[in-house]
Amino acid sequence: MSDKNVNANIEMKELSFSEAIREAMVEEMRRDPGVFLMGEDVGVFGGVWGVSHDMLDEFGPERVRDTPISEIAIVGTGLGAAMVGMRPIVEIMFGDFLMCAGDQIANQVAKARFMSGGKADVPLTIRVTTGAPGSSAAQHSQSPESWFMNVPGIKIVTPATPADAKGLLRTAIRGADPVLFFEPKMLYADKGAAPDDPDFAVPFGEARVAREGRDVTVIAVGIMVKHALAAAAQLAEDDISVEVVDPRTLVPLDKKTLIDSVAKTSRVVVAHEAHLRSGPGAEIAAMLAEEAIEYLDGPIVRVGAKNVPLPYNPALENYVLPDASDIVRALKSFWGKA
Amino acid sequence: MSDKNVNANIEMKELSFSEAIREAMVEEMRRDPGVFLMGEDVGVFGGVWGVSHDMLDEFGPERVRDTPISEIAIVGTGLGAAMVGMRPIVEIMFGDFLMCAGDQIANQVAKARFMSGGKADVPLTIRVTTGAPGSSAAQHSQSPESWFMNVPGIKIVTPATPADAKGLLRTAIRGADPVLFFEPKMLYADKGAAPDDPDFAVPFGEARVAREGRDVTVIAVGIMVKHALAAAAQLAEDDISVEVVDPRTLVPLDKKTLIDSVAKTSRVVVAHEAHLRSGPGAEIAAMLAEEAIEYLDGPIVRVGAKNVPLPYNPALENYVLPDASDIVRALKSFWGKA
Amino acid sequence: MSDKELTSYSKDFLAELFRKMVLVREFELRAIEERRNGLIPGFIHSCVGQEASAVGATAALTQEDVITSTHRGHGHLLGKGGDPKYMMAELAARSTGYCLGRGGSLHLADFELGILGANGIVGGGIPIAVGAGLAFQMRGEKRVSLSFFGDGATNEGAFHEALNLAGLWSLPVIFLCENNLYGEGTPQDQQAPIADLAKRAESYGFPGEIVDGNDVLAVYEATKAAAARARAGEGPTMIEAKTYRFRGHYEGDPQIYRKPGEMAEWRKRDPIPNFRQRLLDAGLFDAEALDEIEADVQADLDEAVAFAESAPAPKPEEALAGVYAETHDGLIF
Amino acid sequence: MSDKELTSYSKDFLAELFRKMVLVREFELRAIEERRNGLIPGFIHSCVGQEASAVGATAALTQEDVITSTHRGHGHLLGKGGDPKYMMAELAARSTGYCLGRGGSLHLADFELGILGANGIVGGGIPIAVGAGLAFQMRGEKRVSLSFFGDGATNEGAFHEALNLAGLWSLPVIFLCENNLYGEGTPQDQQAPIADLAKRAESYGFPGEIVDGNDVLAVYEATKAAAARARAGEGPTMIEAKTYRFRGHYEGDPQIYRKPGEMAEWRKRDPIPNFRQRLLDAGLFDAEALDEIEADVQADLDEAVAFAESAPAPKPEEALAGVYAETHDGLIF
Ligand SMILES: Cc1ncc(C[n+]2csc(CCOP(=O)(O)OP(=O)(O)O)c2C)c(N)n1
Ligand SMILES: Cc1ncc(C[n+]2csc(CCOP(=O)(O)OP(=O)(O)O)c2C)c(N)n1
Ligand SMILES: [Mg+2]
Ligand SMILES: [Mg+2]
Repeated sequence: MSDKNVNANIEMKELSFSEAIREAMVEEMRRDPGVFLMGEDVGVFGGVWGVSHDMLDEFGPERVRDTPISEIAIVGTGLGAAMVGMRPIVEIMFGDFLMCAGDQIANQVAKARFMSGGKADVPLTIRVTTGAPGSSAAQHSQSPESWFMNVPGIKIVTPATPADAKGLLRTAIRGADPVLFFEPKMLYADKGAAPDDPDFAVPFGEARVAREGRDVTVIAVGIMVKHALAAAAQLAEDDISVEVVDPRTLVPLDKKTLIDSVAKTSRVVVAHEAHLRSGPGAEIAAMLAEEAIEYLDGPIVRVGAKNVPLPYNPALENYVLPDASDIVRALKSFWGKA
Repeated sequence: MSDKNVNANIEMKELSFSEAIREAMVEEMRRDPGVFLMGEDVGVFGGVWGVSHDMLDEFGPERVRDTPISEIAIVGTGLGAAMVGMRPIVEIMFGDFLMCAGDQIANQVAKARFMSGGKADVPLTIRVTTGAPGSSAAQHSQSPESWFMNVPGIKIVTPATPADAKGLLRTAIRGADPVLFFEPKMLYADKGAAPDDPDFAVPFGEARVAREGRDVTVIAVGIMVKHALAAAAQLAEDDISVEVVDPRTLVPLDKKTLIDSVAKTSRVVVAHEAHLRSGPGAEIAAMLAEEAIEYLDGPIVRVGAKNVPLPYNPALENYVLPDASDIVRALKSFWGKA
Repeated sequence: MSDKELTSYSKDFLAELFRKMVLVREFELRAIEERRNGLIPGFIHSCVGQEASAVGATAALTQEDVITSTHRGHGHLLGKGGDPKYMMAELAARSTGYCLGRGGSLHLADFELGILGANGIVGGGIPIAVGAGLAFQMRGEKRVSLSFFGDGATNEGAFHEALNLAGLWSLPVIFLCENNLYGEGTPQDQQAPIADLAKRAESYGFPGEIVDGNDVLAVYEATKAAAARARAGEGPTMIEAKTYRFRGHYEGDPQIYRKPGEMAEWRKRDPIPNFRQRLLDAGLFDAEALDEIEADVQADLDEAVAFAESAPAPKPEEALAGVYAETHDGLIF
Repeated sequence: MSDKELTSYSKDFLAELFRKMVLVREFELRAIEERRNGLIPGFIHSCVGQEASAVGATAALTQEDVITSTHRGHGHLLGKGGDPKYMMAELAARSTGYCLGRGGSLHLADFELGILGANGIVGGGIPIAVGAGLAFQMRGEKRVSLSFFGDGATNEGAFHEALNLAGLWSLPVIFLCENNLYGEGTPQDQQAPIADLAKRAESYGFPGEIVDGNDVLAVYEATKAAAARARAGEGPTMIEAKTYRFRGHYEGDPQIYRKPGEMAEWRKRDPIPNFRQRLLDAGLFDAEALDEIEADVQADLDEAVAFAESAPAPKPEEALAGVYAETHDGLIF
């Protein structure tokens, strides 16, 4: 399934994660006048992470809108505009600030379609940065991918590569459902190849096997895909063959690809940067414990941030955050080598 | 562990879940001038569910404060008052509205102690009603127990009986940590016995075995304890012995009692009224899949609301919500009788 | 308002205002009755007493304009052209209702009529209305977005952020605050330190105006002027309609919180008999004509109730439909 | 303010204002330097240029009074008596810092000094300050709570709800808005449709006052009057201090958003040299005396940096401490 969307005839182009997101936005804005970007400092400043740099020049202040510091209004007006036919992309600068707009997301955006008997289209994309950029402490470092997973009605997307960032963002923008789109800050500079096709899109609900393996599966979310691949390379030296699966979207979740992998390897580690308790891995592990337990040859091991607010001190922060070595340790635990 | 806190010499008193909560508040307010209650319509109206009826008469408008419709301010001022030595109890009328104050809860209340190097005491109790009262639709029926479980720093309490409601609320009020205290609306009228002791308190982190059993464990949260007991009674007729465990607090979670029960029965169902995806059961199931998988003789089955906003129509609502029959079905599935 | 002014309106228009106010009042009373009869399963927050603001404001809008409404929204919907049949069917939780029985009173919506939804969250609809106004401005459409909300809602963060943004961007939005002096059981003067909430508009750089919320023409005129400003690109207006609700916050509310004498005073200002009297006094209608309108409304409501009663109940499994546009082969549920 | 007025203050007081402003400025510059040197791992939002509002406002408070601060909070903390040693150690992420190295610049707090915390969430501290004020009122204490925040924060829902509650309950709270004309890279006039944010206080039934935020005595006097009102039970005050930040939003900010000429204009109004000149002009101090104060500050900062440098780094496992008062035998982690 991993390469299903990459046609061999399509030319590839090298670009960074950040450029991939920008390109998806720019291409869709060129194509559809209903698409626009709105958020704090997305215009003149080009986004605090530079993702929307120079978009103001091309599209002007009508379509690249700097907003006041008003997260409720940012999300709520995005919803209203979407309901009358626009396709807004709104940006929440740090995932940590999502809860400022929590009610609009959970009670309005996610439920508008259902409450209206399926009638409201809500083509709203909420772009959110996620993850710890280092010594940014407890309110600028969180990975809130699971915060709205309990709320039916909103799709949750967690790209891990430039190609997926571009292809998934396009699907989000063109879709008719609201999407929370999580961009790991620490991946922005990472480069990769993506199809150079203005219609390239990655469908929701199709996990990607990022590396095939035999002995153990790592289901990794967002930036942890990178760490999982590093861990897999390390275990290859011990002749342990690790399969790395990237769900790409948490809602909808491609259970089949996850279960198939576990059925093959019979061992699984679930990894994300979010805190362990009730992080995205809780749902993934619970799903596997319900639907794939017969394939399992050992515990479902989770790797994630310890259940402590993110500390400012780098040593403490490293201790709290997961990385490749934590995945290595979790993987080796299956062979008693932890 | 179930009766650990109920001393045989202490007289018991019959009271409703709602009265139990009221009594805990009243007794603590008599005892400690720092305790006060604040929320929308808690005073003159006595709370929309009547829980704080007549408290205004006893304590006056200084200590039973009707607030504007301002959830951010309700929680945020509760925090500020707690930081300078008060012990506020604040009420959020419906759990659905928690996200209106989402940032104060997740970024301020939960993190104040840690961010200050452990120095801030935050003796703040946030009382929240939870659960579907029937045909109240998508914004007045949710069970948001898991919405803040991913956020370290706040304790999450889910009483299921009048005695626990009283004893856990006392612990919350007297404690130095912030607490989200979930009160199932549909339990308010239920009666039960509680120790008639002004210091009766139920510690956090001690699950209660609500019914002992041999063959299968139901871990049930909040109102589902009642349904689980009904299901257990039903299965007893088929000679299946069901153990019902009530975690009482989701944070901290008494893993040991849960694991011990599963070790004994080797089968487990996790039940809550919250939506299934990333509900409290996701964390409980994931914990068991990590720490108790070797005891398990079958999948970890979750019972909860389907992943659909709560519908207004009663038939649809019943279809979405879990009840005793869903637990029965889940339990029987272990013996192929579902 | 003098009778001379009354004659400056067309008879049809005045009759329509009267009919709609009667429709709103009688719809509410019928819904309350049908709730008692068991046809309606959920709570009802009736707007009895507040018909003039609902009808007056919506009368100033076109079908292309949009509104967001509240938990007390039946009047707003009927004003905007909502069909009592589909509304009653929705209250009765039928699949012929506006929301296929999934939303109920709190979530009534009809996008074709520009009704973006009632709302169960106090203040929740205000930013949504601003977003619609933003879309209209961006697309160069001369449409207006109007948000209804109560006095209590003006203390929510959503109110503040939404009005600020609308003022900043000069959006074509009307903020219509129905100040009925209470939010549930708490009087307005215990919710905010100012009584004239229209004043809050000054914080957002646009005008705020107070009108007699029980005078349908006063509300109509104020809204018409605000809509004209909005269409002319002059930005938002806040209108505070001073009014009163005659029934409980919800049906069943013991209403222990009312100030003595207050209800009797406001009863004298009941928008419907007063407007009826004005129409009679001005000699524009005779009593029979108005009686006939009232009878027509009753007939419409009989039809609405019959429509609701006869509608099939939705099948339980239908609950899974309509959460998303695409359900991805059931991966989501 | 005339020199005659200047002489109505005690020399010690004026010297202290001068010393604190210099301390704030030099602390910021030193912190920036130490960040470049690698001692400080995290971001710094310096308040260079805004020393007068921080120092003037806190000078009007007692130690029993409390403040909430912001991401740009070093000046507020130093004003309220924060010790540069513990602050520098915190910025350096050491266990001798105010927050044991866990909070950093964004979360600096000292409850003994009444500093309830800086804040990483714009507007997040405002309701907290109101809560402290509520406690003081309930306990009959004559203490005041002051919340610092920026112009950008006045567009957050938290601002609105907090001010409304404080006004409603006449709480002893001072809302001190440092309007530095920008929120990150977005000018204030693109964030709100009004320039004088103090006006917003009218929505909440209490006075809002504008002061020259670069005049330490003007800010002091306004805050003193507001504190007196608060202590007298007369409720809150909002003070808008018009000021300007001389450096980037954070260190490293390219500052492409500045309007031409603006910086040069504001440089002329630099609060520190201007106040120094006034002290000299009034003949109250000679240059040597002021130089000496400046040298003392440098010595304090040398000590602070040395203290930070020499402090032990916390052990990684310490991250697990201090999340809760009770950890329930590790059940929580
Ligand atoms: C965010 C939120 N908080 C609280 C409530 C509960 N609630 C429903 S209606 C209401 C009163 C609303 O008062 P107002 O805005 O004046 O409208 P009115 O009911 O008077 O029409 C309250 C508190 C809610 N639905 N949403
Ligand atoms: C809720 C929230 N939204 C956005 C941010 C990002 N942010 C940090 S500082 C800032 C600008 C704040 O402007 P202002 O209140 O004027 O304070 P100043 O930086 O000018 O001192 C922004 C947008 C944040 N920290 N919190
Ligand atoms: Mg009202
Ligand atoms: Mg600013």
